[in-house]
Amino acid sequence: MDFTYDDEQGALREAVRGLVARTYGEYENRRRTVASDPGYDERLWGQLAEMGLLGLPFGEDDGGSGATWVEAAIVLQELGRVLAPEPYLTAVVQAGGLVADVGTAEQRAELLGGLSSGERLLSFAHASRRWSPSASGVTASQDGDTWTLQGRIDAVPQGANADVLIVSAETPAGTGLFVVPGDAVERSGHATYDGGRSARVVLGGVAATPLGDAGADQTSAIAAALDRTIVLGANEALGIIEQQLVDTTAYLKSRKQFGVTLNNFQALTFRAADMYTSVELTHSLVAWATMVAASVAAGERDSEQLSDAAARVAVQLGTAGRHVGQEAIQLHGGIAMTAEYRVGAGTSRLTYLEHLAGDRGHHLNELAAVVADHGALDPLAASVLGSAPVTAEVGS
Amino acid sequence: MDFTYDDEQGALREAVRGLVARTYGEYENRRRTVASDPGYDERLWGQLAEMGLLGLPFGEDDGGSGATWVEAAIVLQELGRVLAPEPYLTAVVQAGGLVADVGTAEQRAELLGGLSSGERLLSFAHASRRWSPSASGVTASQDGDTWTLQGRIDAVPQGANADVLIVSAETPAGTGLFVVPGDAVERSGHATYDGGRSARVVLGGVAATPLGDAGADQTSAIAAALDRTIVLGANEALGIIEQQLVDTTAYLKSRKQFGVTLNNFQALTFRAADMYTSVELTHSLVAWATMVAASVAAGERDSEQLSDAAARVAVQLGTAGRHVGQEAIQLHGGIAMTAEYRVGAGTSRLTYLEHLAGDRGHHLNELAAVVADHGALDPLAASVLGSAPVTAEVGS
Amino acid sequence: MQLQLTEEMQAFREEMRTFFTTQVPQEIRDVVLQGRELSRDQIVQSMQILNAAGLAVPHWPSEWGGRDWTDLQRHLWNEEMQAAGVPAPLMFNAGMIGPVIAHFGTPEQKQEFLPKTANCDIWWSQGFSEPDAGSDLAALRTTAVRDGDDWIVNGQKTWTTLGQYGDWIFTLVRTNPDVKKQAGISMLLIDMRTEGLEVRPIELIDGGHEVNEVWFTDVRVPGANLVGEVDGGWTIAKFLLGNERVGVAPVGATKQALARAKRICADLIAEDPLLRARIVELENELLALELTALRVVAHSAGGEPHPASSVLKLKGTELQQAVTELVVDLAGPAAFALGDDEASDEAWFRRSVPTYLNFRKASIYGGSNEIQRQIISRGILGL
Amino acid sequence: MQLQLTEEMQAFREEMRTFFTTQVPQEIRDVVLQGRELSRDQIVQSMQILNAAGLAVPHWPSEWGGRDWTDLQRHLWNEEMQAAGVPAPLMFNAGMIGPVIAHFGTPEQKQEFLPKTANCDIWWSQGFSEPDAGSDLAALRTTAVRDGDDWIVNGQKTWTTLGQYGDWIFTLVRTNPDVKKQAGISMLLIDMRTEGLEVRPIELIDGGHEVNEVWFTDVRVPGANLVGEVDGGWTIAKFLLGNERVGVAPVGATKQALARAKRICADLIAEDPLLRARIVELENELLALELTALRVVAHSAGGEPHPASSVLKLKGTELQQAVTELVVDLAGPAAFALGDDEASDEAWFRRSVPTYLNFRKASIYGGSNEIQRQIISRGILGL
Repeated sequence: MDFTYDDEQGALREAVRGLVARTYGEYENRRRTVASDPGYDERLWGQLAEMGLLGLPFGEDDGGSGATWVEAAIVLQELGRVLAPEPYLTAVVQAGGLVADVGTAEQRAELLGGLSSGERLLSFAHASRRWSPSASGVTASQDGDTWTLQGRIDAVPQGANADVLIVSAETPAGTGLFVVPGDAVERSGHATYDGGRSARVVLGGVAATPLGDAGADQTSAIAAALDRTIVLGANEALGIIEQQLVDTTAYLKSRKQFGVTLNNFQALTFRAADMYTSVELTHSLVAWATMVAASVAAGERDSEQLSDAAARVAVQLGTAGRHVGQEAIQLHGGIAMTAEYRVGAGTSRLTYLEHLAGDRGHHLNELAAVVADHGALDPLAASVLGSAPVTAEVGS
Repeated sequence: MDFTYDDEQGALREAVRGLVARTYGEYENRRRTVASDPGYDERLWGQLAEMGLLGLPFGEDDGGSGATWVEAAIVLQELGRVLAPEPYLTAVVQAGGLVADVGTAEQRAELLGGLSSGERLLSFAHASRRWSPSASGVTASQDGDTWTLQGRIDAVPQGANADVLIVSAETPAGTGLFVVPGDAVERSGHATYDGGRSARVVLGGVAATPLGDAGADQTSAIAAALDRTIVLGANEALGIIEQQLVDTTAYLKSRKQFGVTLNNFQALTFRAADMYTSVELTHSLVAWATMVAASVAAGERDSEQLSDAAARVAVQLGTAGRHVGQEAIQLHGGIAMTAEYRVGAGTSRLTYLEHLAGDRGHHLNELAAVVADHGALDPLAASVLGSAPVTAEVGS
Repeated sequence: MQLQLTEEMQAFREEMRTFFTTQVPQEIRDVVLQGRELSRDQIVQSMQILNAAGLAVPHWPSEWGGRDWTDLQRHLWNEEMQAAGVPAPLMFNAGMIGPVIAHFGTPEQKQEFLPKTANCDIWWSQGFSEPDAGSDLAALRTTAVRDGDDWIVNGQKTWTTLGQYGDWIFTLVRTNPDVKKQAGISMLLIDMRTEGLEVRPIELIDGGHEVNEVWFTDVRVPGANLVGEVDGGWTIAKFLLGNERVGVAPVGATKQALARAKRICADLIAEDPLLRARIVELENELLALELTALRVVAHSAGGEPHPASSVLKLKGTELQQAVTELVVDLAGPAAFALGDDEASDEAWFRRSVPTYLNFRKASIYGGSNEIQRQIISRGILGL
Repeated sequence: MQLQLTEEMQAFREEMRTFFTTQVPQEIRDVVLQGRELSRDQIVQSMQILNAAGLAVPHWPSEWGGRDWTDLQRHLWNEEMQAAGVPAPLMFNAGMIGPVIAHFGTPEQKQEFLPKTANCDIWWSQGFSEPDAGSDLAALRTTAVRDGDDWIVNGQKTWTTLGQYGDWIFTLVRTNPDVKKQAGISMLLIDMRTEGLEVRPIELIDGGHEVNEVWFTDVRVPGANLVGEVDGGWTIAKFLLGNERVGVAPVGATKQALARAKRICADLIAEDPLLRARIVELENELLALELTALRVVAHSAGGEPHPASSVLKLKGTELQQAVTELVVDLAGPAAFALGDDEASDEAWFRRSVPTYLNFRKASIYGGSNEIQRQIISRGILGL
C-alpha cells in the first residue's frame, strides 16, 4: 500500500498546476470566465487537450493517453485548487468514461478521439430520480434500426454547448444509452450556482444511435459512471478544501482585529486545526477510493468495490466538505461572502460536487442497509468488506 | 406563558437547597454515602418526608401534599445540583406516580401515605424490552381471587431495600400491575455505576395484589409513568448540568497552566459559552415539559401531549447532557477523572438518567415516525402539535 | 409557572395574526415565504401598511408611535409577522436609527426625521463597518473634520445592506484621532444625494446585490446633522447595537421555512428515516429556542435583559443556517435545473443553494457568533 | 500509488496474525476483546511471550532487541496485535523508558536495565505529571538535591498509571530552581522500594484503580541513576513524548470494539435505521483514520514524521470515545443490571458505562486534544 505519486505522476501534477495557474492564478480571471458563455476558457481546454489530459484515462487505441483514473484525479485536484470551471469532470470522467465502458470500438475511437483532441465536448444527459442509474423521463422507441428519443432532461452539464450528448432513456430492456448530436435537440442553457453551465434539453422524437449494444440494459454501466464521478469529483473537492485551508490560514495570519492578527485568537486557530484534520482524513479516503476506481477499471477488483468506495467518499465529503467550506467562510468573516473573493466560490462548488452524483444522505442510507453484512473494515485486504479478521469472531 | 416561580415555589426551592446542602454540600459526604448500603442517607430521606416533599405530587386525601409535578421538579433540580443519591425519582415520581394513577383509594392511602411519611419505600419493578411499557419476563396467573407472579426483573431501582414493589406482569388482558411486599421476593442488590442501587428480583410464584382494577390492562398508565420519569428526571439532569457549568467556570478561573489561569485560553472559554447555550436551551425545554406534565395531570391536556413532551425532552437531554457532561470533564482535565471530584459523578448520573426511561435514539425514532403529521410546532397553542399557523398552508 | 397564554395575550396574538394575514397583500407575503427577493417598493408598501395601523415601531417612545407593549407582546407581534411572511419593518429605520434619534436627537431632529423614518418615507442605510473595522468596530477610520459649522467627511464604509435603496445614511466617523479609539467617534446623519458620496455594489457569493460600499470624498455635512455629542458616538453605537441584539431570534421565519420544506418534499421525507430524524432534531431545537425566547421576554420586563438572551442570536442563526442546508439536500440535483416560474417549487429548489450561501452571513453580520460567544463567556460567565 | 500490500508485507501481516492468534493465550486475549481488566501477571506473561519471539520491542536499536522494521511493518504489527486482543507491550517499558535508556543511558544503565525492561522483569512507572504540572509539564516542582554522590528527592507525582504494580519509576525532577523552568529539570530512575517513596491509589470515576499518586519524602537515589546530563531532563522528556505521539492511533482496538458491538447487538441494530447510520459513520471515520495512518507510515521512512500524524491521536481518541458511547446506547437499561459472568454479554453491557467514563481520559492524557490542536495550528499551520 502506497499513497505517494511516482515521478511521472509528480511531474504531471506540476505541469497541470503550472498550466492552470497561468489562467486562474488570479481569481479575477476565473470570475470573468464564468460570467460569460460558455463559462470556461476554451483556450485552456485546448491546452489540456494538447497535453493529452482530456484523454488521460482512455486507451491509446481510442485516441486517449492510456493512463489511469489516478492520473485523472491528479488533474482534477489541480483544477479544484484554482476553481477552474472547465468541464473535465462531466465531459471526461462522466460522459467519456461511459463511452469507454459501453461504446463500440468505432464509437470509442470517434467520440473519445474527439474528446481527447478537444474537438468534441461530450456530456451525459441523464434524467432520473435523485441519482438513480435508471432513466426516467426520456423514452427510446425503436422502429427497425432507427431509434428515436422523446422526453426532457432538466439539467445537462454544459448541455447547450456540448457537441455530443450521451442520453439515457427507458427501453424495453431497462435503461439504454444513445448518442445524439448536440445541435439536433432543443436546448436552453443557463448558469448554475457554482458558475457552471447547465441546459434543459427537450427531445422531440430526435433520431439517436445506441451507444454500444443496441437494446442492452446499461443501468450498471451508468451506476459505475456515477460512482466514478463521485470519486473523481471528490478529488476536485479535495483540491478545493486544501486551498480553502491554505487561504484561511493565510488570512488568519494577516488580518488584524482589535490590534492583533487573528491567529492570536486561540478559538480561531483551534478551528483551523480541526479543518486540517478534516482535510487530511478526506485526503486519505479520497486517495484510497481513487486507487479502488483504478483497480476496478484494471479488472483487478469487482465493481461492487467501486460502488462501496464511492459511497464512503460521498459520506466523508458530505461531512468534511461542509465543515471546511463553512468554516472557511466563517473564519474569514464578511470578505468571504463577496464574489470577489474565492473562498465562497469554493464552498459553492463543493456544494455542487456533493450533489452531482449522489450525496451524503443517499449513500449513508445505502451503506446502512448493508452494515450488518461485514465485520470490521479492512483496507489492506482484497476487499475492504471481505475479510473481517478472524478475531472478530472469537471472544464472546 | 410564564416560566417564573411564584413566591411559594421560590421558597420551596430555597428550603430544599438549604436542606440538601447540609448533607451533600461537601461532596465527600455524597461519596461516603453511596459507598455503603442503602446508598442514600436515610436521615435526609426522613427530613424530606417531614417537609412533605415525598408526598408533593399526591392528593391530600392520599396522604400527600397536594402540590403538582412542578413542585416535584423543583425538588429534583436541587437534588441534582448536589448529586443527592436519594431515590426520589424512582420511588416518588415513578412508583408513587403509578400508584396515584392506578391504585384504588385504599391502596393510594396506604401506599402513598406510607411513601409520603417516609415509612415505605416504593419501587417500580418492570421487566420489558428497552423501555417498552409492556411487561415481558414476568407472568401473572390468576386462581380465583389469588394472583401469583413468576419471572425475573433484572434491575429494580433500590430493589433490595424497597418495602413495596409495584410489579408489572403479563396478564391475559395485556400488562397488569401488582403490589408485592419487598421481603416476599428473592432479591440480590448491587451498586449501579452512578452510585445508585439496583437489584435482581426473582419471583417464584409469589402472591400479589392487583394495583387498581384486577385484570385491567395498565400499559398506558405505565407509558405515562415512564414519560413522567423522563420529564422529572430531566429536571434532576438540569440541576446537574447547571452545576457542572458552575464548577467548570470556577475551575477555568482558578486553575493555572503555563503561568496563567485557564480562562485566558479563548478556545476553552468559547467552549464554556457553548455549554451555557446548551444549558439554557435545555432549561427552557425542561420547564415547558414539566408544565405540560402538570397540565396533563390536572386534566387540562391530553396524555398524548405528555408523551410528545417527554420524547422531546429525551432528545434534548441526550444531546445537551452529553455535551455538557463530556465538556465539563474535558475542560477540567485529569482532576475530573477522579472519584474525589464531583464533575465526573455528575456525568455518570446524567448517563443513568438518559437511559432510565427511554433514551434519545428511542424517542428520536418515535418522533420521526410522526414528523409529517404536523406543520410548524407551536408552544403557545393548546397543543404544540395541534395548531400549525394557517400561513403554513399558503404561499405555494 | 403557566403554560397557557393569558386570555388577553391570546386575543392579542389572534389580533396580530388576523391583521398580518389579511391586511398585508398576499403577493408580498408569498415573496417572503418562498424566499424570493423583495423589491424596494414592496418593503416600503408593507411598512406603510403596518405604520398606518401603529404596528411598525411599537417599541419606540409612545409620542413617536410606540405602543408601550410588554416584551411578550413585542415577541408575539414579531413571531406572527414572521409566520405570516410579512416583511419586518426596515431594521435600519425601525430598529436602529429611530430609537437612536428618539433617545439622543435634538427636538428638531426628532421632528424632522422620526415620522418619515417610521413610515419609510426615508430609507435609512447604516454606515458603520469599514474594511478594517468589522468586529473591531472602534478601529474605524472614516474622518469628519470641522469646516465652519459643517463637517467634511472622507473615507469608506462597507457591508452597507440595501444601500442602493438608501436616502440617508447614519454614519460613525472619527472626529478626534488623538484620543483612545472609542473616545474619538461621532455619529452623523448624511443625505446620500450629497456630492462626493458614492454607493458601489458588492456582489455576494450567491450572485445577489444586497450590500454595498459607500465612499465619501469631501462630503459636506451640516453641523445640525450631528447626533448627540461630538466624540460621543461610541455611546450611541453601543446603544444601537444593544438594541439589535436583545431578544432577536429569527424563530418564526425559520419554523415557516422548515414547515414549508416538509410539505413540498413530503414524498422524499416519507422514504428516508435519516431525513426525518434530522427534521425532528431541527424542530426540537427550534422549540427549545422559541421557549427560551419566551422565557427571556417573560422575565425581562423593566430591567436588564435576561442573560439567556445572548443565546438567541447565536442559536437562532445556527438553526436558520441548518434549515437552509436541509433544503439544499432536499433539492439535491434539482437545484441544477432552471425553474422558470419564480413561485414554483422548481424555482424554490433552484434558489436553495444561493439561499444557503447567502445565509452564511447570518453568523457573521450583526455581531458574529464569535462575538456572541465572547459576550457569553465574559459577560455572563465572567471568564 | 499502490492499493495492495506487497507480497512481502502480506506475508509479514499473515505471520503477525498467526503468531498473535496462536501463541498468546486465548484467555488473555478474551479479557482484552471483552474490555475487561488485565491482571499484572497477564500483562507480564503476554509481554514475555512477545519478547521471546522478538516482538516486544521491535523499534528499539537492534542490539537491544530491535528489528529495524519499516514504519509500515511496525504499523502492521501494532494493528494485528490490537485486532487479536493481544495486550500491547507495557508502554512505560517498551515505548518510554526503553528508548530513552537506549538513547541517553550509560553503557552500564543499558546493560542493567534494557534486557529486563524488554522482558518486563522490571515493571516501570512514569513519574512526570504533578498536581500543578499537567499539560504544562515544565512547571513541575518535585526536587532533587545533591547529597554527596546521591540525590535526595522530595515532592509528589500524580496520574501514575498502574503505579501499584511498579518496580521502578522514571522521574522528572527539578535539579535547578534558578533557571528557566525547562532548563532545570533532570531525569532519575528510582527503585520504588526505596524508603520514603509511597504509592497512593486514586479512585477514578468508573470506580477503578488505574492511576496513583506517588509521594517522595527524602528519597535517596544513587547518582548512577541519573539519565543523561544534570539539568538535561527536558530534552529527554521531549524525546520521550515525541515517541509517544508519532503514529499512535488506537484504530485496531476500536475497530474490534465496534465489530463486536455490531455482532452482539445485531437484533437491535436491524430494527433501528439511526443506529445503523451511526455505525456507518463510525466505520467510515475509522477507515479514513486507518488510511491516514497508512499514508503516514508509508511516507515517513527515514525522515521527519508526516505532518498528518498529529491527527492520529486527536481523531483516534475521539473515535475511541464515540464507540464507547455507542456501546452505552446499545446497552441502554441493560447497563443497570448485574451481569454475573464476566465473560457474558450481560457483563459487557454492565461494563459499558464504566468503560465510557474511563475513556474520557483518552482525550486528556498523553497530550490532551487541546495540546494536539495547538501542535497542529502552530506546528503545522504556522498560526
